[in-house]
Amino acid sequence: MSKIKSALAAMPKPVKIALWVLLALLAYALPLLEPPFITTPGVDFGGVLFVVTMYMLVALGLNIVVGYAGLLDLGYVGFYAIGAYTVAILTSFHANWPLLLALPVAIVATTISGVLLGAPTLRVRGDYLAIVTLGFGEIIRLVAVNTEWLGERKGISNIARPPSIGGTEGVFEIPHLNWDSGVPLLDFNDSTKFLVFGVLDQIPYYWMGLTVVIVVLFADYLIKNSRVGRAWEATREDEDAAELMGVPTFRFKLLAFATGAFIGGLAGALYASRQNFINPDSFLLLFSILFLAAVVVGGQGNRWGVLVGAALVAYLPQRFREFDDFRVLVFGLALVVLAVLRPEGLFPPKRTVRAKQLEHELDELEEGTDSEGEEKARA
Amino acid sequence: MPDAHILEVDQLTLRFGGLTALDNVSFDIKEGEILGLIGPNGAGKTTCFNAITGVYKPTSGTISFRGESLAGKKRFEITQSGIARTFQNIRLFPTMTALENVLVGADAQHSTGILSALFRLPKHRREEEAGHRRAMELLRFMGLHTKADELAANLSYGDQRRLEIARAMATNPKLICLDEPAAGFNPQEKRVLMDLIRKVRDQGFTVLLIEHDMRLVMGVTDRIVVLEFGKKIAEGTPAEIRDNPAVIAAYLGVEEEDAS
Amino acid sequence: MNFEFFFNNLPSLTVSGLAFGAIYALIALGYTMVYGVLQLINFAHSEVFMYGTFAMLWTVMALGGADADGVELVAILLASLVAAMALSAIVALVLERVAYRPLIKRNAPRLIALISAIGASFVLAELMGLRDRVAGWLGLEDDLSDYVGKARINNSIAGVVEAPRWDIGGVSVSSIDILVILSAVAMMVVVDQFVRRSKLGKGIRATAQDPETASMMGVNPTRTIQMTFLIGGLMAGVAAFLYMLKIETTKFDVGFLLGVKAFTAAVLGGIGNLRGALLGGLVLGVAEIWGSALLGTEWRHVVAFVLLVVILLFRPTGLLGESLGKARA
Amino acid sequence: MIRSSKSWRAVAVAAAAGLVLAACGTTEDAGDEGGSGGGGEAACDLKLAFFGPETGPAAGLGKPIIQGAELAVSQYNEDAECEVELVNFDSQGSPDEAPALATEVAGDESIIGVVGPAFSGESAAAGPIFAEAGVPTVSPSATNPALSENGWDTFHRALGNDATQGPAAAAYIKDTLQAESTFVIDDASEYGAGLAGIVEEDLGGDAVAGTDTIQVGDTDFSATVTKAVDSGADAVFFGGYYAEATILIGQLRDGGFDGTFVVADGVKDPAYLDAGDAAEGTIITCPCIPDTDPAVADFAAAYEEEFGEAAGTYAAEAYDAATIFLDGIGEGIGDREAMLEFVNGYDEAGITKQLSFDESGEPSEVKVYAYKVEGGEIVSDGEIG
Repeated sequence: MSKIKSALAAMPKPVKIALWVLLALLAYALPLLEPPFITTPGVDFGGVLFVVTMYMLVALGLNIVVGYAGLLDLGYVGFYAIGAYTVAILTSFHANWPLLLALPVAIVATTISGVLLGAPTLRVRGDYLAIVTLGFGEIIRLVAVNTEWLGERKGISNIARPPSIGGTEGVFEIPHLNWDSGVPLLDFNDSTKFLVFGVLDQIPYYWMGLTVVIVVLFADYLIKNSRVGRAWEATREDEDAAELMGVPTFRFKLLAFATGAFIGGLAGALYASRQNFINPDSFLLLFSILFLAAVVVGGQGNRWGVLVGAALVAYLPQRFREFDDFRVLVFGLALVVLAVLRPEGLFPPKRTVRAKQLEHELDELEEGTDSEGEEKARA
Repeated sequence: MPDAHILEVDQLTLRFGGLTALDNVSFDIKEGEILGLIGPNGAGKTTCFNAITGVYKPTSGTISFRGESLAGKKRFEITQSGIARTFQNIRLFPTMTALENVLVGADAQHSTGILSALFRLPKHRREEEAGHRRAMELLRFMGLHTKADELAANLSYGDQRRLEIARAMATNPKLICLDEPAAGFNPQEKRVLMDLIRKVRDQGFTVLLIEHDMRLVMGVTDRIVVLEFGKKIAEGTPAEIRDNPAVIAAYLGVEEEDAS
Repeated sequence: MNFEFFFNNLPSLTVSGLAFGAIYALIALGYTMVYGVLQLINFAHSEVFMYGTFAMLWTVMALGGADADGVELVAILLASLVAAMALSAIVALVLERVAYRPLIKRNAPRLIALISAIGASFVLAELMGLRDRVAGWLGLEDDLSDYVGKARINNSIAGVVEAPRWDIGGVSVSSIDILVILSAVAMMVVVDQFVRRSKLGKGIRATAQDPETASMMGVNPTRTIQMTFLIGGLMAGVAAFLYMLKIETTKFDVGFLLGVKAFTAAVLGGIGNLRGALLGGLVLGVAEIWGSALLGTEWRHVVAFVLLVVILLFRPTGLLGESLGKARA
Repeated sequence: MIRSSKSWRAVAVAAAAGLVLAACGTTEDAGDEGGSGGGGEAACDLKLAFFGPETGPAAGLGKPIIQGAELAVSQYNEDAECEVELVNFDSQGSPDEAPALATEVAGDESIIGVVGPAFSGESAAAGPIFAEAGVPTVSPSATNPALSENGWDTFHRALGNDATQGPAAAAYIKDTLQAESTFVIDDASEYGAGLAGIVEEDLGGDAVAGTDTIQVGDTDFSATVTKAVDSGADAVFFGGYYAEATILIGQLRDGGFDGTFVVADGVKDPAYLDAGDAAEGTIITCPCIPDTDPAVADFAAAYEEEFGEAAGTYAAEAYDAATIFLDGIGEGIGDREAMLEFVNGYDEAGITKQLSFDESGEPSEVKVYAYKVEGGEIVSDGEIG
């Protein structure tokens, strides 16, 4: 594994870029390829992949809050809900805006709500913050359940979809692959119209989701490798020391909260648009927990790790629908086993890996000298 | 060397519940000097540090830095205005590299926000470049440049101590407060540290030093303030302090026992 | 807001609130003790409670509680209390052994322990919700059909206990509510005294304060942690018993909401603080009922969470705010 | 996904990158993911889908619905040449899961009818997809009146919506019970809140002693009980499901309420009888024919034999919904378009009601009956006129 990594690192830059592009293309083509074993029997693969991208987006956002800044947020679904509801209200329930106009409003509204929630509560420390955010998430949902203006339990239908490019026929059609006979066949009966955000084909939504994920991923990289990212990490490691080194920790925690809210709101808004319908049942406390599981399982603090975590949490229960009743049980079991076997998450941040390795080496060295010393003493 | 006072502590009193940790302590630091703050355990040295750096709020009395009162200022604002410190028990950011630790310090004087980082605006690049240059300079100064990419947690004890000083210096302070920087050092290392502190001063920093080891304090400081039970009992040059009977009674005897 | 109704019925509303709050408090005890010792949110504690409710239910069913009355019924109920405490305690201990100890030993990050707890909570709840299938594998579904049949819906012992309403100073209150309040407070006092005075309790407090020193002073940390889970489990069993007396109905997922509320109560009182758990539970219970009466029951949970946020803003470590270790003897 | 009539086959050679594809030849068979053959053949290999909660928090409500549909299918298969398969699409009752599942249903041409979606939320999320793909649906349990107003020609439901049942319940309270004042409670679910809202409106201001809203999943209703008792109402109407009703009536009786408890079809479940003595006298309104009718009695007996338990809420409606599709398949219908036409023109006696639909997909004739809990059983109390 580490050999592959160092081999990768040694490659010239153009080759690396080419590899990344190839990887991205593969990701885009995934629902067209419909590879056996990976595709999801019993549920639409494109639809599942779209949900996977939403989980990825949410996990990236929550990773900033939990992984980078070290703030335990158990109510992240609240931001997701605010984004979704803002779009729903503006494009369907109380106004008739196009999605592209409502989207920025939704994101701004969510970010503001992040600041409004964070400003008073971020002074509360550690696990108290967890329960306060949990309460916040529940309050958002219960207010939606009980407020006529927000559609109550009935929810809001006819939320605007993204505008299709190239009318209803799209720019061009792309056939899917068919693996029924064991070899991949191009299936012209089954094709996707490029960038038509229709009702029946989920794949364009997946492409939209994936694109947003890639953009956010890149933004995440830029922010993390800057004064802001360092300030978050320092705050997480030792808040008092950071403050005494001139880091306005409160301001940066608030910034982490707002950035997380921004991404959560974005995800919620896109989700509502694809879903076409939302009601409070989409924003249960359970989802906050699943989001957190995605971040921690993947390895909090490592953006690739949390992407994998999100993919697993969103994908596995859909892939293994045949487990039926036992899905939740198996999922729970998987969490426990994973926690016990890999306490740092599947993909801990490189730093942690390096630290552990060095620690291990040092331990060995110490043991070595110890035994030498003992031998000398015996001699 | 101009004789201007960089820091003035005036009748500082700090009480926790019924306990008086600092009682009416006054002293000042002149620009460019090395001032030692000594006293037996529990005399209130670190408390005094914490009051200066904004960790504790004084019960009464004032602290002013370069003519401005520090009252009501937040801790990071105090740091940004030019007072930096190290910690008695090392408090680095363990999961960050040595370089990054110093960069956090350098960031104190920077203002890159999320937008300039996101769009890689000129400000980000300028500050990042300046920060890196300064950080590497300081690491070299401390002899840590070969370990720039090591995690702080993996550095040796002595390197961690030095890294803390580098991190404090990176905030570009006028006054740098060292809290027992020689704790746990052997005599050889202490001598190297003594030179280092002098070099720090020669670079134009004013140094406030808490130290247990008398030889180190006597050897490096220009002036010394002695605390006992939260009260100032003496102030003067090392030579004066050495001969001060009150200090000998209260402190030196104990210290010699300690040192044995 | 219906103030007239509120003030006319204030005493009986308050008693109802205290009764449910007392149940919160007993569950909160488990959260608060584990948190005090391990700084871990024992997310699966709600399931410990849920298993207790089923132990109570099954015992009453097995011993024919529906047809019993008088002394016989009291005996059956006592047996069901013991069963609830026993099963809850066993589940709590198993939980500690399987989901936490391996992590504590490896000094894993606290968040991963939370994930393990969440996973364990799913497993425990789903096992109960799938007990018909589990019994099916074992070939026992016919023999046990009364017990495993309604795996995913409510299970009820309604009508077993006919509790009279008492008239206390012109206020009509449920005798069960009074019983619940008194027993919960009594149990809390017992636990409080145990932790304060007994050797094991002192070990718990020492570990909460400073695990390393405590272990150097001869306190066995593993045993102490086990004790903490055991006490939390026993109290969850008592809570389960009282809950079943009052509500008479349980379900595999009954723990979730109650668990969230009990944890809220623990934080409200000051997590890690035993008396805080009691106070937090009672305050939360009363606030919920008062809020329901004034604003409508649909705002019950909102009132609870808003109260939590407001209290934490003014008292960032909860109402009593001390930790288990610092609790004054 | 779009399926056109032209069929092409191409062998794709995956190059190292897995992206280069080379095509050749055509095929006679349009491939399907399931591999079970395409649509348009004889009425064999046809499937019906159940769309609703099989697992998750709403699984308790889903189970009788699934079993009702299963019973209809297995009875049909007993003497059918070509067996029909009932495929479960487990939405967990959540609108989140609905779009991807509905798209999968839409993509499988062999599915020519859907029993469901079970709840209104998932119906709203899945409805546009079914409408676009032309998959006829008959919901056994979604009661939100707005669902039939979306212009989805595929939408039908085999039960009266809240707007038909609500007035009947109100009429019963006013005329039969002659209650002077009624306290109205709902569970904030679409079904419960919708129903309670209509009952409240129909009873009129003075006759409503007060209202309160609980939440699904709650177990302590003391504030609600205190309000209801304090209001002096002689009847309580509860819009919601049996799970909460069972606990609520117990607490109402304990709290000293001695008037009549009136509920609707969401409570017509054997599990409600768990409430024991407290449930006695409860009035349940339901747009479903009582089992004094021989067909209904047969169904009840067959259900009990098959599953070892009495038919629960909406089991009979699910049976009816499946029966409509099975009758169509029996007549040789093999594609969705014909099935949709068949369902729209259907007019037969079902076990819950005369099954026929108006243009919007609502049942054209809904009679609401009253049931009463008596001696630990739910017995018919006649039609509500």
